[in-house]
Amino acid sequence: MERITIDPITRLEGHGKIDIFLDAEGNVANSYFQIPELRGFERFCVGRPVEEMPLLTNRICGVCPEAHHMAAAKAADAVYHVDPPRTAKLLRELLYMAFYCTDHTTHFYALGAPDFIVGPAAPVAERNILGVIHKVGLEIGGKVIQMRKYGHKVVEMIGGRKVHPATAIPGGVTKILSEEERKEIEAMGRWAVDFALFSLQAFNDIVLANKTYLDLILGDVYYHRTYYMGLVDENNKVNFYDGKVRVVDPDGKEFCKYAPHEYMNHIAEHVEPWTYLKFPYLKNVGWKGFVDGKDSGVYMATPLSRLNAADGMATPLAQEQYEKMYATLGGKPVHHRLAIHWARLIELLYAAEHWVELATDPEITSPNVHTKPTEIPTEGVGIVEAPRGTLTHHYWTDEKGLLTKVNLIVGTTNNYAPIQMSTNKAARALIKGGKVNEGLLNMVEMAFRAYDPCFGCATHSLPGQMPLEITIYHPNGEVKEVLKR
Amino acid sequence: MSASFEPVIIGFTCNWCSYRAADLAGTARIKYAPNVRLIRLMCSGRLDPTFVMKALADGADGVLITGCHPGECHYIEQNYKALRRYLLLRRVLKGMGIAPERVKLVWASAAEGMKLAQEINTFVEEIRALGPLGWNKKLAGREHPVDMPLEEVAV
Amino acid sequence: MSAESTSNKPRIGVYICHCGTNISHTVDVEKVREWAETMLGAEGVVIARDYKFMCSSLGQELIEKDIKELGLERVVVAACSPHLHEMTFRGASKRAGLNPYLTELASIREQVSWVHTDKAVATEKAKAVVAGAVERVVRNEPLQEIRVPIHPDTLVVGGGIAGIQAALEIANAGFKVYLVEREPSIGGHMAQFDKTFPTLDCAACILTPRMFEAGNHPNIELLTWSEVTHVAGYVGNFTVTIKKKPRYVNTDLCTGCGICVEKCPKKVVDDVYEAGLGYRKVVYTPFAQAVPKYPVIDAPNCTYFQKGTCKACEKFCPTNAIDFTQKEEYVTLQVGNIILATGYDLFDARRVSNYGYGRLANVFTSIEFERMSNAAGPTAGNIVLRDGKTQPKTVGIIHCVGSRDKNYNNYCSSICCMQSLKFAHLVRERTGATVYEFYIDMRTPMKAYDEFYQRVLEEGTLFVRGKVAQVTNAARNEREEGKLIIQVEDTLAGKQRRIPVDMVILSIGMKPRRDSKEISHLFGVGCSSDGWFIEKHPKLDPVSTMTEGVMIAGCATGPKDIPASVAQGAAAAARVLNKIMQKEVVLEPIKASIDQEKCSGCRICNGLCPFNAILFHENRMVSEVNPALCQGCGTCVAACPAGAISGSGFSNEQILAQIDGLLMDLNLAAA
Amino acid sequence: MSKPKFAMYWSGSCGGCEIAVLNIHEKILDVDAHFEVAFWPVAVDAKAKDVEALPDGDILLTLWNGSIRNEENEHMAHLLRRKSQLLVAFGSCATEGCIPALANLSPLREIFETAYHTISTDNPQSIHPQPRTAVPEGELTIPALKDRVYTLAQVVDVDYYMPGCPPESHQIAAVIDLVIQVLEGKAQLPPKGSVIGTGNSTVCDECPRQRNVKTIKAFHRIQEIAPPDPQLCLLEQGIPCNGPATRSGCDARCPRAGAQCIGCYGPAEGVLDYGARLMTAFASVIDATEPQEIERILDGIPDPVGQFYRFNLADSLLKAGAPAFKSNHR
Repeated sequence: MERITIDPITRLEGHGKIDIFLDAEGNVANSYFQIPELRGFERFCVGRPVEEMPLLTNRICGVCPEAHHMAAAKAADAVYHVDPPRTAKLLRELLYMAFYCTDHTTHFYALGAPDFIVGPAAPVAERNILGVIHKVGLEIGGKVIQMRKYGHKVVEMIGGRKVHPATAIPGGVTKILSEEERKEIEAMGRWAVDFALFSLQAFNDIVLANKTYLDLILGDVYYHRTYYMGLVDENNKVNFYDGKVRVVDPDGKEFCKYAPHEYMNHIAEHVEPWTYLKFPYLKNVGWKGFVDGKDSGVYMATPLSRLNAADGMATPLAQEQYEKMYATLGGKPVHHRLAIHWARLIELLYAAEHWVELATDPEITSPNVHTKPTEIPTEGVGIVEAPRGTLTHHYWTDEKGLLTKVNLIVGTTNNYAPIQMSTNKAARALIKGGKVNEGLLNMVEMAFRAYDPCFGCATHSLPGQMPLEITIYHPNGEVKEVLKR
Repeated sequence: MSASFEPVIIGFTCNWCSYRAADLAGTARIKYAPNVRLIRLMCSGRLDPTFVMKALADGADGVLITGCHPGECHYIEQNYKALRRYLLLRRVLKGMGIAPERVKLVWASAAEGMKLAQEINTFVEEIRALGPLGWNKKLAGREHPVDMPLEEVAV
Repeated sequence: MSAESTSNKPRIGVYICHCGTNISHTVDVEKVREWAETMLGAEGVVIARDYKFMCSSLGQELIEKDIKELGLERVVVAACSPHLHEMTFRGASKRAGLNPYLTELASIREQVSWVHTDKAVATEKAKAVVAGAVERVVRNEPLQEIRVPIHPDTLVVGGGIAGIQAALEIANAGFKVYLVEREPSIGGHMAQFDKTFPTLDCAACILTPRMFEAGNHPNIELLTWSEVTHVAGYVGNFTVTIKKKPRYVNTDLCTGCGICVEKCPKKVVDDVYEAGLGYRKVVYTPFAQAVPKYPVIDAPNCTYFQKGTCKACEKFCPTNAIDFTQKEEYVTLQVGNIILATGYDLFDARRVSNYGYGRLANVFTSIEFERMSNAAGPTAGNIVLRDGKTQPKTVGIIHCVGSRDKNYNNYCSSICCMQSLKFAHLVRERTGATVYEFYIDMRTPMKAYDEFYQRVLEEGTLFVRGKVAQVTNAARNEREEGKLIIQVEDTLAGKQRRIPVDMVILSIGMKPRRDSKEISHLFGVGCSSDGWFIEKHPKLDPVSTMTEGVMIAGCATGPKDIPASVAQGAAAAARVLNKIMQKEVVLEPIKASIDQEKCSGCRICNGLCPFNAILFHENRMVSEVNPALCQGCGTCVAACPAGAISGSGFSNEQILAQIDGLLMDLNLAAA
Repeated sequence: MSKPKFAMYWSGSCGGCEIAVLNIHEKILDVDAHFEVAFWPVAVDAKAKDVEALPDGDILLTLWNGSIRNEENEHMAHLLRRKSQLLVAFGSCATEGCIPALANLSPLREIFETAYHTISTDNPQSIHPQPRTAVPEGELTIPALKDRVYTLAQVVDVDYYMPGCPPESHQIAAVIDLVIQVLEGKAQLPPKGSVIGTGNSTVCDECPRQRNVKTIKAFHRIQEIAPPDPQLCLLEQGIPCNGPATRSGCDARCPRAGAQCIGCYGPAEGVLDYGARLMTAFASVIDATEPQEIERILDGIPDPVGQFYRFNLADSLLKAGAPAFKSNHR
């Protein structure tokens, strides 16, 4: 039997690898996507004081430390049975919105946009952020950098540092926001709203206006009928920081809606011996392997999933775009993976709008930023929406607040099974009779990219996108053909 | 533990009391276990936990810290600083899975040659009972170094 | 991340001493030598020798020769304890032109051959000890002694006999002395005594001339009714602040005529000098021969200060010396050396309640008896009961009250036996009463002391060996009626006895000054848990402290008799004089220093130095060590979180290297 | 003539270092202007094979972030050491192990026992990942984890160290400027083994909080007294702040924000054991002489090992240990 090793050599060096096995006819028999690292946070956090979890779990992922910081702080609040003052919650969420803006911007422009704005068939040399800048104009490059700067600026103003923020603690935060800082943050927020609108406009003009791109998005290769997960507020609108987790089935009907502490009744994780990463699935549907459909517990947790799982957006401009997307793509739920990019931009707009809302809240500069925990610490769950999926932290402590048990179900992990399925499907669709061509590479790559898989979270190894190299071996092990971009 | 095990112990002494006590033990020909190798400091207050960590990491099975009796420090009160560091150090060692009993603080005045000898003998037997630590060998052998059974936690 | 440089090691010579057979008997010296030369070659050892007596002149020449001929840069001598011969071998290196601090002594006698028996094991340990010294000496740095100029003036604290003696010795040598006394007059406890044992010459007769001499000496400035409040600086350069309490008497005008005392209408109990047995006026001099002669107004008791009226003293003073407006004033002095002769307090006999002092009228303390027997005392020398007239027929003297007793003080007060014998003699001489001495052990070690004991025995004093259980007035039979009964186990006769007496004298012991802890902090000297000051060395350096330039004399370090106190006063003075004559003092270069670049100004170290050697520069936000104040304990070095403080002579590098050496065998095995 | 080659590699790390490098924003263009980026997984598409093809020492400068957690990391470390003239341990993971090195408090077995048996894991057959797995179609392999987390310098020779979790962007920019100046002959490289991109003191040096002589009567956990007094030194408020022992260079970011320094910049120059420095400093200023009282105050530091070795365990003298508690997922 022939084997194809897809070794994502670059941008995920040593942190993920796909083996595709071909049958006698040279068609795909099976494929395996492997994650080669494990850090053991769930083990070594045991014995640490719970208030350190927002700092320790930051280091799970440097791409979205803010997500871990928040999930950990919320779990710690729950452990101490303490409800932070409103101002503390506002500050945490404000930091989180700013983070979302930088993160979604980075992903869309540096990783996603090239395929659409420059074009999937364009030469590799151009299919990158520089290519995007040439296509859309130089000033956009400056804007992208500006957006990242602003986002990190706010993270630093509220969280103390640009990367790995430090101020969220059980019961609130350690830093009070000054009026000067607030003014500055508000101004940056208003700029962010314009930037988000600009980005959506660009997407509209360049992608949606182009039939080939639209067909690509709506094509079958990137189509999976799965369950979708996302955090929603009391009105079932998308929320990143707080609320209940809502799951809809492939038909878009609400399958379940649970509060953080109930996650155990709904989520389980499957283990395979050939990878360090686990595969979460819906407990009440069950693990049926890497297949989609209503009977498979596989679900997706991405920007698109959040939109699919919600009834709309909580801010006016984002709501408009939300409606437009579903109108364009033929109603809810949308199963086309490439639509994740569009959904991401809508989330960017929501985050920017909400940023302004929070920055203009009269209570945001109140000195009342902490409630002293008084109860005996016990157990608690904290859930936020990380950009790459629902993030669950679950802690148990002794009466001194030292951790005795830790359980983490992390952003990208949620999408491990769907990614595995997408690569598998792309491979099956494109590799026929052992024939592999250059076009396949980017097509498969795009399948990955849509998820923006961040295995920094997943394995506590690395973030990034997956370019590909495919090596085809003869059964005797000789290299038959090497294809790379 | 095998009776054949001969512990190696590093002992830190204060120039004004315990080191002179060791001298006295010598002049008085008081015999004690040869397992202890002494280092002279000017005061137990000079004892840097780094020295203890270093000794244990490099293969010592135990560390004996000696100083003037409380209230009789030649530098007035520095032995109290040694006491505080010692108590914290023991907590850290315990947290790293090393039996805190492997490090011991003993007060011995310049006149207490006999007491020092007895303390040394006692400590050597205590370490013998704990068995070898052999941290350096374990690390070199890619073996995860652990000294104590873990503490159970009631949840 | 510690980059340990193994670059070209200095050339080291190792010398192993047989010490006759003291070492070679249990350590295979030749084996150690051979091992050092081969196994330690990589560490820089170029020559290893053994010799019968390294400390002999021949042994030392051996080292000097090698230093010169082999160009040795480091020397390790494996022999006895550094406390014995470190100086010797450093001297040898110095003579050969090698910085003395590049020589290490490895103690393989006190720490190996003398304390172990198995030769093989001892030899292995000796190797480890030598390896430790070799690794250490590689990191030794050449050090220079620190020289500090000495201010020629001296401060003596305490005007008792020890302090007076010290002051006179220095003054007579031609140097200025400030003598500070917290009471109105110098003289101390000795001035309260009547006779002094064993010669029975009267205390006043021998003390007052010395007081007078001190009071009128051109080189002695008396500061009585004064207390030291602050001490800064270091050996050779102390700045001392002294509080002069208001006397309300202008000493420039006062002639000491005593009219004010005479005219003062108010009397109060004098519980300092007269130990509560007598009275004094509110304006007073403690005693007739007080030095200085100027009286003091006891403001809290003075009618004028209480009611604003009276002023009798002012009216009658012929020189208008009374000055009710005086305020306390502070003077600062520059001195090079300090002698602490702060003396002792007396044990409070009330604490031993079973002896009834304060409850049973005719139980007296030794100091009360001293005053009673003193011709100038409240009873004009008559030995009488509390009623002031009745002479006792039987007197019991109890030793070791508050001393040699684990309930109070474990130590022996050393003077109680002799003072009790003295009392026995005086009682018999003046009243012919029967005297019982109740003692635990009789201690009469000094010159002519035991002879005095024999004399008192012959005089017919009765001795009962045993610790008195209690003194009571609860009579069991008519023979005990109206008496004080002393209940005691006679350990010689081996039976319980009840002895009725008219008067009981408690020979109370000495205890440290109630404020000795504060004093020890003020001057930065060591203080034992019970409160006596600690000598630099109890035998070889009994009048020095760990703080250079601060000496101690008399009972401040523990109970002493008069001869010992006087001797110590003189000894301390001699120490000071030799420092003054040197003009500058040499300090051991074992000091801490702070790297100003690395110091973050976190101030962790600031509170750690008992010698106040670490100062913090607010402007630059960094800490700095004053090398002259630093005593080299290294506590701050071990405490600095930034590793910014280094300690010369005992650096981290030296100690860590020594650990490497001591454990070399294990790691050769492990590797 | 061609530009000197630059490489940046990540092993067992979180990606924060990469983000920090991106956060130098426009400066990244200077790198592009002065270097040929030979290898930088997150940015360009060159591969390990291409690196192997280069002559030894062909890469002038390699920034390595991430610890050595598995066999593959170690392999790459040796490869890049061979190919690079200057190898820089970049970030806390590479220099001292960082927080993931707290895993050294657990034997590997326990980490598996925990990770694959958490309360939400459905694993009735106790399946654990294996280096080699036979599947119907053939055999799959994944790199084996090492017995513990190693720092870069523990497996290969390292030229410079740049601590921080992650290194602050302004420090990264400064170092890049320095290297460029060296290339232009305007500056000298620091001696081998130097720690770069930091201050030469500790965090207090850059901390604006007011400080006094320290005496600690009680330690408090941040949530017990938050928000802390904005002016006064956190340690003096009883909050166990690692600032005094932690290398400066971050501009005291966390203390400025009312959060204690957690020590991500590692030990000061020449310090052998970070934790030892910190514990001796804390203990020294405890205001008590009675053992019971001292112990009571020490109870205020509930997790001494985590407190003192949070980032530095892999590079500490003892390097590893046992956990405080048993893993108890099953």
